[in-house]
Amino acid sequence: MFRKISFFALALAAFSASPALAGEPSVGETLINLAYSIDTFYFLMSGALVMWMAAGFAMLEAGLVRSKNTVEILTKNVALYSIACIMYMFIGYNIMYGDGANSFIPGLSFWLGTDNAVDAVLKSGGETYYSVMADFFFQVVFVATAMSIVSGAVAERMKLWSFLAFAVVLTGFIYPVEGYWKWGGGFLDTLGFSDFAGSGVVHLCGASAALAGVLLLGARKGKYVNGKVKAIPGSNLPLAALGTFILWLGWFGFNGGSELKISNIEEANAVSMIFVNTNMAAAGGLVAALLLSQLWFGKADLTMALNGALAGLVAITAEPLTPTPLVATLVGMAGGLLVVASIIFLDKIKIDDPVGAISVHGVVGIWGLIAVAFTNPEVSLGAQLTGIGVIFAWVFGTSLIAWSIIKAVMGIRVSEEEELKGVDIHECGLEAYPEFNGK
Amino acid sequence: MFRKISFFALALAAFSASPALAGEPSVGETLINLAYSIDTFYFLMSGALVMWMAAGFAMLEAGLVRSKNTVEILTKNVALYSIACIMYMFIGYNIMYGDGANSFIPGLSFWLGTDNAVDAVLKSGGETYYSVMADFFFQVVFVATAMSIVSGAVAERMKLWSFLAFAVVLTGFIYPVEGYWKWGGGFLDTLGFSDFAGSGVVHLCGASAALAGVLLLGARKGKYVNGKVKAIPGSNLPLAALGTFILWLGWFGFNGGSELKISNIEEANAVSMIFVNTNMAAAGGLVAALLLSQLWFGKADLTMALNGALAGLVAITAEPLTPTPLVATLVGMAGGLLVVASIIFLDKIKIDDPVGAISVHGVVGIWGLIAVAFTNPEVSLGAQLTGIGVIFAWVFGTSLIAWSIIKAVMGIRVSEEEELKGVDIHECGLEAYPEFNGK
Amino acid sequence: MFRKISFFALALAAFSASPALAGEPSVGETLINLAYSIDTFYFLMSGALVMWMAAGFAMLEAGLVRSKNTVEILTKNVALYSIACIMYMFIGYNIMYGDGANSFIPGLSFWLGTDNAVDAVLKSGGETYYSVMADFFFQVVFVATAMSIVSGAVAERMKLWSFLAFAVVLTGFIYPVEGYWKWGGGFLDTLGFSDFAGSGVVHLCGASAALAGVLLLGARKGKYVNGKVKAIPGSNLPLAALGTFILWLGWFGFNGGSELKISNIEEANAVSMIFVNTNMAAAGGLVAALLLSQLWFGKADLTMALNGALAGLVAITAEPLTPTPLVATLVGMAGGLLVVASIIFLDKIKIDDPVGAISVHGVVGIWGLIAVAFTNPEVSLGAQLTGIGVIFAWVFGTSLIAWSIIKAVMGIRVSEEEELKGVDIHECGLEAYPEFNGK
Amino acid sequence: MKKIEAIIKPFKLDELKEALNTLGIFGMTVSEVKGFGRQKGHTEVYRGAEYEVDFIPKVKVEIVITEDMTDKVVETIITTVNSGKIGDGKIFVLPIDGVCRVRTGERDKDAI
Amino acid sequence: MKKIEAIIKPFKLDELKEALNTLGIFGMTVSEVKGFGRQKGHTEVYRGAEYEVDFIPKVKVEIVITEDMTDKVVETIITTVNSGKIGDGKIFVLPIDGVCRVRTGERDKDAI
Amino acid sequence: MKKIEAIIKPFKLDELKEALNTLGIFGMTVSEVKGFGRQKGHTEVYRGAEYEVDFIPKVKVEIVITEDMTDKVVETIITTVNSGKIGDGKIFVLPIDGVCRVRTGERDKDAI
Ligand SMILES: Nc1ncnc2c1ncn2[C@@H]1O[C@H](COP(=O)(O)OP(=O)(O)O)[C@@H](O)[C@H]1O
Ligand SMILES: Nc1ncnc2c1ncn2[C@@H]1O[C@H](COP(=O)(O)OP(=O)(O)O)[C@@H](O)[C@H]1O
Ligand SMILES: Nc1ncnc2c1ncn2[C@@H]1O[C@H](COP(=O)(O)OP(=O)(O)O)[C@@H](O)[C@H]1O
Repeated sequence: MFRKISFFALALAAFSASPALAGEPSVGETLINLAYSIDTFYFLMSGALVMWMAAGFAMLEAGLVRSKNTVEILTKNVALYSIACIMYMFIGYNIMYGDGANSFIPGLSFWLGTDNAVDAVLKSGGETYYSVMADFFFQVVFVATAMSIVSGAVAERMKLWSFLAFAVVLTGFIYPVEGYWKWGGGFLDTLGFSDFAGSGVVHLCGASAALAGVLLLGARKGKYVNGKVKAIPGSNLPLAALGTFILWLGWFGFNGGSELKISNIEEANAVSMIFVNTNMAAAGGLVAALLLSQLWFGKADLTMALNGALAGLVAITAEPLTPTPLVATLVGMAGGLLVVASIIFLDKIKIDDPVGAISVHGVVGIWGLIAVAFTNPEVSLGAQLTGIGVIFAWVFGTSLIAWSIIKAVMGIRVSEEEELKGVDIHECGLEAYPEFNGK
Repeated sequence: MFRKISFFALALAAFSASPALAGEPSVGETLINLAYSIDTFYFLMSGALVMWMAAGFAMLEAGLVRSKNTVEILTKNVALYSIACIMYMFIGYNIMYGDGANSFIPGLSFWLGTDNAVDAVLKSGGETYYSVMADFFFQVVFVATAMSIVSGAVAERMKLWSFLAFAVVLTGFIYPVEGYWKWGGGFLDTLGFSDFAGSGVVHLCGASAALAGVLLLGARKGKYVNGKVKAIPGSNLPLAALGTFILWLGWFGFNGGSELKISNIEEANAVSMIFVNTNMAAAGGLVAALLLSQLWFGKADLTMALNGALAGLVAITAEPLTPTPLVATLVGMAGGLLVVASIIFLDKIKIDDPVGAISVHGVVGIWGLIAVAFTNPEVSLGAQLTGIGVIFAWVFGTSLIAWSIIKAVMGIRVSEEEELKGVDIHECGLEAYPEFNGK
Repeated sequence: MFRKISFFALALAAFSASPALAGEPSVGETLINLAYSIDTFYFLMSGALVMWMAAGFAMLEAGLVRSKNTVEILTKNVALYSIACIMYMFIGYNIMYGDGANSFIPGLSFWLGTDNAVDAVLKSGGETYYSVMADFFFQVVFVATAMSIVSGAVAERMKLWSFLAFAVVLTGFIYPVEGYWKWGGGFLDTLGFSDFAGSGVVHLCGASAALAGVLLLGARKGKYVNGKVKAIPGSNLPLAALGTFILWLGWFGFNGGSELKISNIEEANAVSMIFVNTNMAAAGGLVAALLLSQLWFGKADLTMALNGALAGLVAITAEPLTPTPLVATLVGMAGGLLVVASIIFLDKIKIDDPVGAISVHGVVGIWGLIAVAFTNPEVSLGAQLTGIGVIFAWVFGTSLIAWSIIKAVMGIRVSEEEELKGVDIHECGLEAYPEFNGK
Repeated sequence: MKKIEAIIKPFKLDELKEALNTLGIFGMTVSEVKGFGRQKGHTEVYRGAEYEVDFIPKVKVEIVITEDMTDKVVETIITTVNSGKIGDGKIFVLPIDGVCRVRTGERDKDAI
Repeated sequence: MKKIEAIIKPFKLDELKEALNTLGIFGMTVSEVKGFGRQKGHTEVYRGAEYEVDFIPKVKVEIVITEDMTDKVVETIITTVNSGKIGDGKIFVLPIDGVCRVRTGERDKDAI
Repeated sequence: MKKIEAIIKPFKLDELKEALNTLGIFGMTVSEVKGFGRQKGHTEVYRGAEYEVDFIPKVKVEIVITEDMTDKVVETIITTVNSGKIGDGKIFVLPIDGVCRVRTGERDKDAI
């Protein structure tokens, strides 16, 4: 087919095993070409799966809020993903992975550079083993994940544009800086803090920013009425279940891709182990949370089970490689129990988190990071606690400042009447289900 | 980026083509490394697609039940998947693929072993060509699929925890044993029974267990009223359509991954043929079922069309490689016609299957297995019929016993009043759509 | 495991690096085997992602129509996909990629041929570098995409079977012919018209066919009442958002797979760049459309934002490789602004397109093709305009004829009363949400 | 003429409809309501927080009839929807000044 | 004062609303109901099993007015929603003892 | 006996329910309605086209009581749901000829 042929020139220039053609690369070079393409392809597929998690957060949150606030939460989710991509391309990626001034202060530059030159890759003998653009794609979906965590916690009462303003700050500055400290090779990495795929860098980060927002924002009207905690049931549980399945699937890319290489036997085995452990931890978390809610509340609360699965995923994210599948299941189960207790506790202290994001990603994220000290002999508890402290302090602090400024400038909470009527009509001019009688 | 560099040690130990470095593997070893990583990656991606099918079943079933029973069916779906993962890791995988006592009696051992050692793989000269963990991941999502089939058939009336108790038995014992007989190298395999990706081992298995459950459980209240079959419309058809699309997508992993290898020209062609045939069979099944329902009922029944697509997929699963795309389309079409007739027939004999699971996976699964005898010259009809008989007898028999014990111990059916009010409130304490007036 | 062993024979025949075995291929041949398998696998994964777009269109459209017309639009979507697969296998693929009579008149043959023989591939020295069946799979989902575009524009008023009749014509004839002109190596390709992944061949094609249909069909009852444009809100916005996310994900396969090769450094870098640019364009389009609707209408219209993301994707599809990520973002933003304006404009001239398909895929498709002249130095504006003209003229013209014949034979519009009651009950005998009070 | 308003349990609707048909009554208007009375709702737990499902789904059936039919209709309703269980419902009889069939403009008796 | 209850076809609501406005009537309460009468429902097939869609979606419009307006309002309703087709609907006129505007506590005439 | 129909703002329902309980009234029937009155709806834009959200969601509470309770109940409703804002709602008092409890067949006063 013509379409194919039109690529031959290109194709052959770089790779040919047929002696019939001139200027062909050596076998060694060809091997590097193949390995490079395998690792890059694996990276792109992983990134696509993580991008899919954005849909998961959107569905989960849309299912757990009331119908009158559904359109607005969807708008926040699609918009924050887009903003994250733009800000991270504009400046975030360079802050996180550029040459920093020192191990605390990252460097500053703009836009993306060029990809690896073929010669450079060949010269490196395979040390440079995947595309820079593929790496950017994989990294950018991580920052979007961190920001997605925030939207759920502040749902049903925060102004749309104030939220998006914060998204600009978190994805362009707050996240990249702490990311630099760990994955960019900064001081957190030097002191041995271990966070394989981001229980801390991504999930605890998102939860800390969310907590700061919730504290400034206050609870939804009618959530805590003269000392009693009132239930505000989610409006569409199939969406919540769908969202959880999407996140579960996407997580294989999130953790599996974080191995960063698959093109040899050890790496292929490692990625496989990560897939298995990620899956087992989620399964363990779901079962544990479901059983606990049955025993505790007398009913099998689906929303708790879903949070349990996510808790298992967050818990294993800090170290999905070293544990055996059995241990991974237990780590997930602990996460599942913890998340239920945490959700109840946060309600007790009147921290209103409609979807349980702070519990799932924050509390369980911390658990996951601590667990590493037990599942990975090379990691010290001290280093883990330091990392947790640093990430929380940085993200919570800067977020508090950012939220406060936004609050002062444009306000962060909708008016009481708008909250009563639902933010959808007020912010977006639409209803999610205009034909059905909502309460 | 630091993150990358930190992996060099690992990376180079196993693979390097640059003469500048010491202890590098030979070209032959490197080729084995690459092939191993390709096959493992292909396996992991296929497994991820099959895992996604769990979401498909959940959405399909949530869409076809009444809203008052939606939360409970979602809970069953997320929980059965998790239980399947845990039980299969605990014991199922070893029963199915461990060293059996003989071709009838499988072996017994617990947890998962270690993955292939690099040396062993290299020594095998590529005979051991993918990660054991990747294989486990691919296998575990299959048992979840079998169990997902059951949930739909017993929907709207079976107790949540009784169902989950059965899930433990099926995924930990019933399925692994018959799996051993065929894919574990047992007697069904020896006598030439052919079932490429599991029309029998997975789908007929799930349907047989479902049938046993439905017979003990009885029909939903109001389904068969003094001789007349009453329609009980599904509450959310977009979810049903979404579920079908998810299953369709996931099936590429289900059948495509079952080729087990892609790292050479023949295998790559084989996997491609499987993708095409899988897609064509689904398309054929959908069109056939849609046309039939238009001609038969005078209306284009979407739910029948969706069942038709699934029927096409189940039908081709027994042999997606040898037929031409045209033949695959016809095999799927036959499945599509068969499923409509079967659904009507089962209603006539008062077997109440809210989602048509027994027809789609059982009746059409049998058709798929028989069709192999015609599309694959090497396969005999006799062997196929034997396999069908053995699988059905084993699964139906053991399931009947398991269901009966559960019924005696904890009961399997909710009370009439609970069924009337809907199982959601009673079992889960939630409503799927609390804000909308359900009937 | 037995299952694996059973494939060894096959496996080794084609590929082995272990000297212990006889008849083994040379290193060069093995390299070709590996590259072939990588490119084929990449192709299959891309195709699977594009197949997933069919679900995206279904959800998007189901979310944007009224509940009384939801089942029918779902039926159209699942059926058109199936018909596209069958027609394209039957005749379309051969028309598009077979040996044509000349650069205008394609050849005619039926069904699919056989796949590449191993020897042929080895002889070609890697020039034949992926499976023909994988190529068919990748191509067939493209034609389904083109047809999916049509269903949205004619929603809520076109007869089901008339629509499906048109699907037969478009997927079996209209699309393959213009596809031949460009990707089949016909005159459009010769004169330098550049359309990387199908802003024109796929998207403009679908939009042109849709426009022809809408003109013959007329607007929905109550859309334009004595000069005023009335809003007809979509019934389920979470579905619309989900659909957009699905399309966004699928587009990585749509554009990324269109590079057609990934097995060397350049190609791997190219595919990575395409992933990044595709993602950035969508993000840019969404943000631009969201801001514009906020400024223009005073509300953040989610549906406009979703259309904006799709517009960004369509715009970059014509050339996702040469622009920098920054430029890709800008191309997407322009698409996002354009689509909002176009939707308003089409309403002004009373062209009723319930989901904005003509604006997203047609108007923005044209913009994308023109943009190539600016982002890719080798492409001339003249060639692009010619291509746009030819594709539009051909597809619009032939579609107008096809629609007219169908209209004469079986009619294309439901009766006024059916439209009032909703087409679901009349065409499919079902309601999408039977338990909820629809208006 | 009278208007009968009956608040009944949803799943009794079909039976009632048939019973009324046999009485020769073919017209009625039905709407979904939520009831509150002796039959109290129940408390459920959502994510650990209690909430009362205190309004019970009921169906309200409105039937306009001629005076003379009143007792027959009330009796029929009682016998068909009575299950002896709490929450069976209530019947209200309201006076009506006039009825009119839109299609024909017929009034009162002829319009029913 | 009277209360007019009109059962009409849903898509006629906007027209009726405008017609009443021109009459100087700006207050009304609307609810979705399901109707049953001469206009029978139809039988559909779902997965091969027949089911009756015998309740037809209607809209119930409640308007409280002063006695003197009654005829005018009834006339207006008839003329606007009448399509001569079966199922056009019914109008019921009910007596009202009192009306009260919550906001102001105004009673009867002033409250309408 | 009287039937009180109160059209109120949805979020006032719980308060009203409790207030009535304290009055010793435990039975009521509630339905979702859309209101139209002084409190006008608003215009929104969907995909650039304007549409009026002119029916405002309200809740209709129906309470059947004995004559003597009428004023007390009306007062209670006013005091609890009155916010002084437009759209607070209306109260209608209708005469009732008879009440019957389905479960027991009890009539009138005993049936309430
Ligand atoms: N005083 C009342 N006013 C209006 N509706 C009432 C009243 N009392 C009961 N109802 C309606 O009748 C339904 C059944 O009444 P309930 O007291 O629960 O059962 P029972 O009539 O068997 O004692 C309630 O759910 C409510 O909808
Ligand atoms: N006796 C009745 N009581 C209450 N509602 C009625 C009665 N008769 C008719 N209706 C309502 O009026 C609607 C129209 O009546 P129908 O008999 O179908 O048409 P028509 O009035 O044109 O003969 C019905 O759907 C039902 O909602
Ligand atoms: N004449 C009427 N008939 C029936 N319902 C009415 C009438 N007037 C008002 N209503 C109902 O009362 C609600 C409140 O009335 P409205 O005029 O908006 O506020 P207010 O009573 O404070 O002036 C309306 O939404 C409507 O449901």
